[in-house]
Amino acid sequence: MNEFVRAVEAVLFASDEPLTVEDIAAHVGDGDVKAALEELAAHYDARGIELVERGKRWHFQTASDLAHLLRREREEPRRLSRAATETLAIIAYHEPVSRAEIEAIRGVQISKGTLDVLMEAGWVRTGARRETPGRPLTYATTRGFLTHFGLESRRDLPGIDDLKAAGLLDPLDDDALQLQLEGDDEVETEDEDA
Amino acid sequence: MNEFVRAVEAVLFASDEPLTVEDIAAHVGDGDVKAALEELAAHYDARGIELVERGKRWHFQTASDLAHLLRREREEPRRLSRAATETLAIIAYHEPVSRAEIEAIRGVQISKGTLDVLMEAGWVRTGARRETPGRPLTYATTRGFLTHFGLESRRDLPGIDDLKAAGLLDPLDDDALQLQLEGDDEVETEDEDA
Amino acid sequence: MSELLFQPVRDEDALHLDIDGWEGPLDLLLSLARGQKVDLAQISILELVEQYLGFIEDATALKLELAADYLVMAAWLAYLKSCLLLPKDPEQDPSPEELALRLQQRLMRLDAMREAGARLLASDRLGRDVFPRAAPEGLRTERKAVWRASAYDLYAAYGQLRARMQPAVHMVHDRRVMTLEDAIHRVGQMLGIAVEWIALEAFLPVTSDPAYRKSCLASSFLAALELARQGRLDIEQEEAFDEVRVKAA
Repeated sequence: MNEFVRAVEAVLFASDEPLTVEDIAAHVGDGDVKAALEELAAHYDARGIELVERGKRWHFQTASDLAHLLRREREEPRRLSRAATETLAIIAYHEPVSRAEIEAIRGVQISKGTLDVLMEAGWVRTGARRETPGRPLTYATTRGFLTHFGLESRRDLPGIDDLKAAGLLDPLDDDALQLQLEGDDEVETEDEDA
Repeated sequence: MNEFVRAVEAVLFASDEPLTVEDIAAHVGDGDVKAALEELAAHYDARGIELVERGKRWHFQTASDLAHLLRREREEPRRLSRAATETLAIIAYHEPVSRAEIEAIRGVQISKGTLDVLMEAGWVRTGARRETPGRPLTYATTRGFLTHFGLESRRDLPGIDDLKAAGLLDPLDDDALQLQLEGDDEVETEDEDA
Repeated sequence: MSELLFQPVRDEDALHLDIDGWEGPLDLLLSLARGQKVDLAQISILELVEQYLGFIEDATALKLELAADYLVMAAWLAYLKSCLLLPKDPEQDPSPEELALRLQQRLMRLDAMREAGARLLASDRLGRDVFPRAAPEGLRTERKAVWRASAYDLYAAYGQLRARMQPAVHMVHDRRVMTLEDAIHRVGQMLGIAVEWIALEAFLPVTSDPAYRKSCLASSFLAALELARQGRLDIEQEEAFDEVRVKAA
């Protein structure tokens, strides 16, 4: 086995967090880290351990089909409410997305704790403010989100291409935000938290 | 790859402590755990990861010959403190010189850290012990010292007359006086030179 | 937060209602649409509107307290229903069909996100289905100091040390003074002209150096005292700080 590939394998194995190609290079020195990663990923393809890329960072993890052998007693690391699950999905599929837009899709206001829970879990972060009236803050997912849910990138979100093709991820136009009768301002409360 | 061996591999990988054959069997169920362990140990024999047995417990670890990769050094330029510069100068002009002699010339004690810094920088080494009571260790400069300061040999150090001509023997400035007054608090703190 | 607030209901009435409530009118609409058991794209909006209005009616009959937005939605749907049923008005913008389509789109969007959320939660989640190495050695980055010092620093430091090591020698600068011997000689020689009382200061040499003049004055005064002791001159001073005068004895 190639010494360089061995070195990359050792560094990834020893790391307590996913590593970028640059992180790895800083430890193993000159060499084609990408090629080494590909070789390793192929080698581990059908083993009990696999090498995966999540948000441009690489780490080893156990093969998913062996979950039943390994699952810990405490099942869910975090049980998400329906509101939190939908909010997370909306942020992931629409990011960057403002709170008003999340509320428009769900048809209800977001209660205070919902975004907090997602941010505390390390899955959601605040993004740039949108350059529209009120300059609302936007929300987006984190690298931790990709790592936790096993996604190489946002392009791997289940069904995202179909949803996009169906126009279901298009930005909401003002009309959609104003579905209710003209003048029913009290329903759309997004300005309150802008 | 054998499903049973895969399972053993995953269980070992995900465990936070070394496992006995019985521990492993409790996770993976019926099968020849020992044979699986042997197969895995052979597979990982020359890789970046190795499977080792210690006191009847098995665990994966980074290949021991690659341990140096796990530690990465980042270089940080730091300016030598005044105390260290003076000590280095005394050693250069008077070598071999004992610590007591350095202190006699400087008029103040030197902290342990000062000599450590000079040795860490690779400019000073310990020399022979002096054959006087207490057999004190002596210090001398290294080849690295000559290289760093652009000297062919110690004979190239400017003499007293040269220093005088360059105005470097002028009476003490206030800083130097201050240094003398502070005298004993010759502690080489990190921040001092930051 | 918009939600249905249910008052206690009898069991037979609860059959009509989902006791868990909905997260807002859109959520309720989606549940009703799902009840049509067709693809949301094929949903009958008119039927959906009927269902919603029926639900609101039931709730009102049961004296359920409905949040305001449910009633707002009901009013809007009633309006939409009338538009859809009435003869078309080509002037109306947006058209009732367009409004219906938007409602359908909104339901599909919410439905898509609901499904996506469920799929996310069911994915192979790190720490639940797949596991990282539990006891990694960890990678360390150590800072290594690279010491900097220039040759100048080194020589300057040694120069200052040497300067410090020089034994302290106190040199007094040369100062022009008139020694006592000189003064006695000079005053003695000049006595020949002092047949009358004459100010001692007249004996002093001309100089622009005030320090030298002071030295001359002090030495000449001492010389005058010495010469007076030898009986070679007389000294007088009329009062304190007045002029000192001398005359050959």
